[in-house]
Amino acid sequence: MIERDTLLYLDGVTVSFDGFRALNALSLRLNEGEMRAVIGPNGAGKTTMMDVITGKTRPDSGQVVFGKDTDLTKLDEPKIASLGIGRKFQKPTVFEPHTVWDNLLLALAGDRSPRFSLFARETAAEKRQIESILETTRLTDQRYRRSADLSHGQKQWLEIGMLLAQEPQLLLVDEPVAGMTDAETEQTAVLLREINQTRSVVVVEHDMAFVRALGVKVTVLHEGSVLSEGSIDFVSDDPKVIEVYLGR
Amino acid sequence: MSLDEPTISRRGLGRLGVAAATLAAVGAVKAATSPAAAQAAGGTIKVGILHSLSGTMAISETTLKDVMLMLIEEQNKKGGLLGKKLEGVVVDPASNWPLFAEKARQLISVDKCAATFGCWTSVSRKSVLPVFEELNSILFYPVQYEGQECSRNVFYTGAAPNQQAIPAVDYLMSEGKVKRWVLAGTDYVYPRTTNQILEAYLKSKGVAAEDIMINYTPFGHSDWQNIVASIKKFGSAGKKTAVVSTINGDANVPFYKELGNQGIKATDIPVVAFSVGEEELAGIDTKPLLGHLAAWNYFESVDTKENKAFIKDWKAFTKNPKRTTNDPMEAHYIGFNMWVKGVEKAGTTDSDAVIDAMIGVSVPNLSGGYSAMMPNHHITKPVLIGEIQANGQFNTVSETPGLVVAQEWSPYVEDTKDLIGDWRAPMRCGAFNVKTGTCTAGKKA
Amino acid sequence: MKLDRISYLTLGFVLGVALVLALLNQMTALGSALHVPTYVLALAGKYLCFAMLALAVDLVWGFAGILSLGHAAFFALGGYAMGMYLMRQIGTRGVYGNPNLPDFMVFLGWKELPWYWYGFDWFGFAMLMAVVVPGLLAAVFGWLAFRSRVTGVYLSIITQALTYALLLAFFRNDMGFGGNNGMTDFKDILGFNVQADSTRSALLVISALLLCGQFLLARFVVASRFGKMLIAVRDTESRTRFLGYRPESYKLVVWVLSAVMAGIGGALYVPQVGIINPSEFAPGNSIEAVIWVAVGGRGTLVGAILGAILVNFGKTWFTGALPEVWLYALGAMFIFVTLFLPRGVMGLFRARTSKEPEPEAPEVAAAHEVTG
Amino acid sequence: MRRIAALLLLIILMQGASVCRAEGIDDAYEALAASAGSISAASFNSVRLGIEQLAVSGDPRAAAVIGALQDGLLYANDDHALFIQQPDGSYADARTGNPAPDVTDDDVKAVRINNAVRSAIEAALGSLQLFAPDVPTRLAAASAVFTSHNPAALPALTRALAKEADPAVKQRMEQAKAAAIVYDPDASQRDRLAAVATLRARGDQDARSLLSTLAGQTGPVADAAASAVTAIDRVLQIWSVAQSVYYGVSLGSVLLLAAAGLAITFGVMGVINMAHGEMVMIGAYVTFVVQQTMHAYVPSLYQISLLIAVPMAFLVSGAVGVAVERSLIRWLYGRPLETLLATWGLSLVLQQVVRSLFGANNRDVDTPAWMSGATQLGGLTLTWNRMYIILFAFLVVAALMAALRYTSLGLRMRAVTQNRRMAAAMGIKTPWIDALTFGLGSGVAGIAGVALSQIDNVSPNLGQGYIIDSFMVVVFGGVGNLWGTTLGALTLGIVNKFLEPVAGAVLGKIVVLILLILFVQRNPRGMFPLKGRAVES
Repeated sequence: MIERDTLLYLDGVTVSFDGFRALNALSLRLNEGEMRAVIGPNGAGKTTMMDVITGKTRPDSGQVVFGKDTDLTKLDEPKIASLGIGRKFQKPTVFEPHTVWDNLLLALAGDRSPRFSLFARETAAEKRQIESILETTRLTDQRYRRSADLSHGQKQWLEIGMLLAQEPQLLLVDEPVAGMTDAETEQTAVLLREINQTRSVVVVEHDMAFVRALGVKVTVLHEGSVLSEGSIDFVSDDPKVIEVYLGR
Repeated sequence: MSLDEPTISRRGLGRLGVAAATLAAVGAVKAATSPAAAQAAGGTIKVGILHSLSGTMAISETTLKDVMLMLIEEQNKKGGLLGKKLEGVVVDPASNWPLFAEKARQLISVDKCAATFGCWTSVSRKSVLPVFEELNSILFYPVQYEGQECSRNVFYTGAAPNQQAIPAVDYLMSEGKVKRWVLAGTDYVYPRTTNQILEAYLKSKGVAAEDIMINYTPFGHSDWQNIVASIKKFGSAGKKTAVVSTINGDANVPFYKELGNQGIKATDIPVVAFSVGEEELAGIDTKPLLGHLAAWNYFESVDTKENKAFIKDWKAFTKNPKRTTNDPMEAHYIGFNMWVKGVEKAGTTDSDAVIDAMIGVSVPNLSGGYSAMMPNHHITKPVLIGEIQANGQFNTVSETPGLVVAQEWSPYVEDTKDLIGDWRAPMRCGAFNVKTGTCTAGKKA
Repeated sequence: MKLDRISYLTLGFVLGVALVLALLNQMTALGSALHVPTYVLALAGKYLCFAMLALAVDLVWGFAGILSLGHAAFFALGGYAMGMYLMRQIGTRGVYGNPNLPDFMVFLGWKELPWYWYGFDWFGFAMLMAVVVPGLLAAVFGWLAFRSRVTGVYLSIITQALTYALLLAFFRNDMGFGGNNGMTDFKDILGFNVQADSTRSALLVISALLLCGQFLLARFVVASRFGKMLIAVRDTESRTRFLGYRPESYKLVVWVLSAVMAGIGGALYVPQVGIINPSEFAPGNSIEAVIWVAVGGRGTLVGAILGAILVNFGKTWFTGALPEVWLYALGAMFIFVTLFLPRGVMGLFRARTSKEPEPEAPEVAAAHEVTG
Repeated sequence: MRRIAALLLLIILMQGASVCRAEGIDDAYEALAASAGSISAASFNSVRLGIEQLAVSGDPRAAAVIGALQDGLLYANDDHALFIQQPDGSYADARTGNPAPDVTDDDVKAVRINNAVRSAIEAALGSLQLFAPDVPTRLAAASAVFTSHNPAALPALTRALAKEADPAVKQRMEQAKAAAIVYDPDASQRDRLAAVATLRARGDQDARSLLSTLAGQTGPVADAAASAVTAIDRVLQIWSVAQSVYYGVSLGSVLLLAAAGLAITFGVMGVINMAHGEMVMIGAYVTFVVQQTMHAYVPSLYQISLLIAVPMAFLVSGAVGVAVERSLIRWLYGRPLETLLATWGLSLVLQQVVRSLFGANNRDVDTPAWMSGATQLGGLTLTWNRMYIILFAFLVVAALMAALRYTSLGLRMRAVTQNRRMAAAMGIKTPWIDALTFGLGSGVAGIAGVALSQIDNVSPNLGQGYIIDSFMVVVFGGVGNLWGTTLGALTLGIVNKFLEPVAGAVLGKIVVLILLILFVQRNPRGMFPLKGRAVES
């Protein structure tokens, strides 16, 4: 493994809702270009962790450093998104009334101001970019369909496509294969590995087969902090992990 | 959207459609706006009735619509007017002031009504006024109001401030020995003007400024606790205190309930109201209000032959023995009879002829005398002051010895003290300045 | 910008009807069968102004998901700006002949013109105010509300509070806007007699032109990438943030635009109905405007115009033809439309297109997830 | 005249009173009789003097005659003979009480009274009733004499005081005596100073009113009065803060009642029910109908008709609510803004239905005796109707909370609103629960209508006046939180009542609205937002 720069660093992040500690002094380090799988039982704090990184939830204490010295806890969602952190939600969230094409168009990196968007016209470069993402996400044939009419798996891919269109440095992907067929799951793993060629990725997933298929370093969360970290084989042999997953 | 991309032929088609739609719309608008299709007064004379039947003012105005229908029915039983039947055209302006103007225009220009009886609030009258002047039609306005207006096209059958407020204050000063005054009103133009006039009047009678408290509340004010308490406090300065209330309609019930509950009795601090009549009292438990006063030109309890007949007809017409009568109803009664006489005198329903014929017309009112239409388009009225009884009626305790002539322009307002209205030839002016000898407004040849 | 056939039809209809009515009124003799009475002109003009308000409401509700229960406030503010200009034009022709003060101020004993009336003698300034004042109010209100992410019913309720507060404020005679009576008895606009048929005809045609202009503008906004973003904001506001958008600034832009459109509608409304007073601020009016849009079809600009005209035409007709029971008819119409025509009248004409709102608007989803 | 003379003789013989006094009685009756039918200022004045004379004359019929006059039952014929109309419509001679069967309505004219006369009557009856056997009458009599502060009543007061045993009545009589002495120019300065002290000790607005007249004059009594007025004012000032709180709580409880039902339909179910106000209005009309029915069929229960109206209003409004939910709302779940429009239409229809059924006018719902009037607590004036409404509001909210928390229906309601699908899976009939929840909210609104009928118009527009305020309260308090609604209502009420004296009623309300807008912008989910992931998604 080549030593690379740290891209994302969570340091002692704590979040509590009405006394319940969703994150408990969580610390986590992600390197540039790395793909990381995060697993953990329900309520382990996986989604909250993503919320903290993307600015949706402010931590009670702790730091989230992106890149060299950007403290994400001081920024709001759009700002963080424009720094190059993209997020895919657990439940696929696309703009349902819009066509696949329009969804991608809106996600394309570029000026986000109302003034620009009022007068913006589709450029040839944008068209090319969208075409290429369509191809990557295998949605070329669906480009003029309303995204509401897509299948569940297609929606997941569209959302990943939208992530790609944002050209982020870091992708946060929450349960990308939930509800997918086996074939789709496999394709998704391929897709993610493809994406990882150029970007860092954090995948939150339940599906162990899928995590195994990704073949990356795994972080196990439990009760808001890191329980174990290492390769999939390492963590699945860790007695602490077994205890958490199988009960005492 | 791509499916609908227009082509030349489609555009042409569209235009054709537009033309057709336009014609259809014109037809529809025309048809819809003339529900009775206005067959130019074949055998009938139409009378517009412009009173809100829904919305906040329905509570007061619905009755006036009913009384107009009754008057029209009775006139028809007597053989109609000029040999023709009268037909009431009822519309609902829905307590919406722009809608009043729209409906007025409809009554005049679509339904071709010879005269219109309607409006309650000042703002509704102000809204329709330009319409009546523009289309030269006639409006009979039956409610007591702030004055400061004298239109050629309006006949004001309600009281001007001097036909209601001043005699009431006089009564309290002489009979009630009142030295301290609370002028409480809803924040709109009638209370503002009336209070302005009263304030000037009271000061002219030697009442000190600190003995006058003026309070305004919004429409429909329902929580009177601290205002009533402050009235009570104001009244505990050792001088006999009275409240002059120009509180409007809906707000009165909670006001009087609070008065009753805080134990302000008429013998302590009497309240004299200018907007509370039998109709309003019907919605209140009047037992705690015994002795509070109202000043009007008519009470249901007036003991005359005409009034008894009117009440009997009214109860028969509405098929409801509990329906009350009130002052604005009498105003319509007078106004309608005056209009009938005016039309008979003119021999036509033509506005100009009727407007000229109306002045000087005199008809019996319900309190045992005659009311006459004066050149300023206001009528002469007696002023009655009544105390509220436990049964929801008023007991007359004072009556002006003669009829009072309306002062349309207030002598207590700087800009209007020199104005008079006189619509007789040759002056024909609604606001003639007697000092400068000029007609400042409302001139019409 | 490409327009579909129904848009062409609408534009043609609005302009065509206005022109035909105006021409028929002007060119034909009074007794002629083709003559259009002034009454119809005034009505048509009023409908068109309401259509502008409906268009404004639809822009924010149909496309940005902001259910405004206070849009009539912007309409009324525009109307007041015009009303103030018209009051100043009366000059010495008022009842009191006072050259400096409007009648109602003389009446209530004001001695001099308050500062905020300065400038309203000039038509240009007044018209500027008719768009600036509603726009500014919308900007301040919207900036506060959208920035702190007030959404859904909460936003609706505070827009209602806004118009209610304005209603109460304008009722106050001390404000110097004529209190409950408002402003009326107008004489001239730009030197033309407001009551003359020719002026009315002109006002009608101008209203039609402006309505078409507003329609095209709204159309342009909606069809742009901005408009697509608005729809995205409407349905999944939080998602747009993770794409790096600031939905609050999108909402603010469309909100201010919408307020300005409503203000223009109000400014044209006043000379045609001849009165402006605080009841225009009544919360019921704003709700009614929303209902026009719902009847026509939320999220379709054509539907907004159609709904405003249909409902108001119905109201005119019912209040004349069925004065005693018209509220039943009106109320039943609202219930019927929401129950059976969730996409409004436009839903009858159109198959599903991409511009339609989702029936499952998520606005108060939060309120469901709640305990007692 | 002969008969009167004969009567007079009789009275003289029976009473053994002096001729001079008998002449006084005669004059008094003549003054009353001569004024019958007239409403001139002179005749009212003569009636007033007649009453005052009669009151001190010692005539045993005085109380009966004056009482009849008060009730408007005293008549006189053209011969100036006085008659009292009996409950059956016949007449009795006023001075003897004997029936006068030959007198008919056409023979007599009523002796008219006005406020001045009424004051005189109250004062006269007061001094006559100081010796009444029952305590409340004596207390009322003493209060009446206090109000009239007529030195003429002093001898009677002194006699009554000597006999009085009840301490409360005694105190009131002392105060009445003080009031009379203070105004008696013949009293000694020492007595008058003592009287000022007594009044100062009473310390309420009435005492202040009496004293402040004196304060304007000169002399030691006036000085004492002036300092007493200052002292009373200082105390009243402090009380006025408490009074404002009371007003605020009272307004708040009205808002709370109006909003409580909405906290269920809107807060818990998420239905933007614009017809909520009409449910309140229906409750008020039910009260009216119940009261009328009681009046017509069971007059004995008339005083408690409000108590009967409460469950009736709940049932009627609740039934309307269930019907509305089943026929209208249930098609619109998940489309909250559409429900707004449909229920707005519904509110128009309901208003018009009531207008058609009951007419556009206000209906008169009487306030039962036990809810009328006010009581004094120190310097506080507590009006009974408001007190009951405050109490009632809290009872309603408490019952509502208990119903939601402890009944199985409440449990199901919470289950359905929290997770509809799960609840359905567990066998809960969700459509029924929806209907019942909406019915509950509407029923509570109906109950609010019973209370509002006591302080506001019972008219088709009743509901319109409360709908906006209700939504404000629910949003301010935090949707879905009854505690929040309660505190929200009370806060708005109190803030309003403290602003009102400073800014005026209109401006005060505007300020409250603006504060509310700013508050919601700072705290977009109200005072008590529900935290957690569920709300944010």
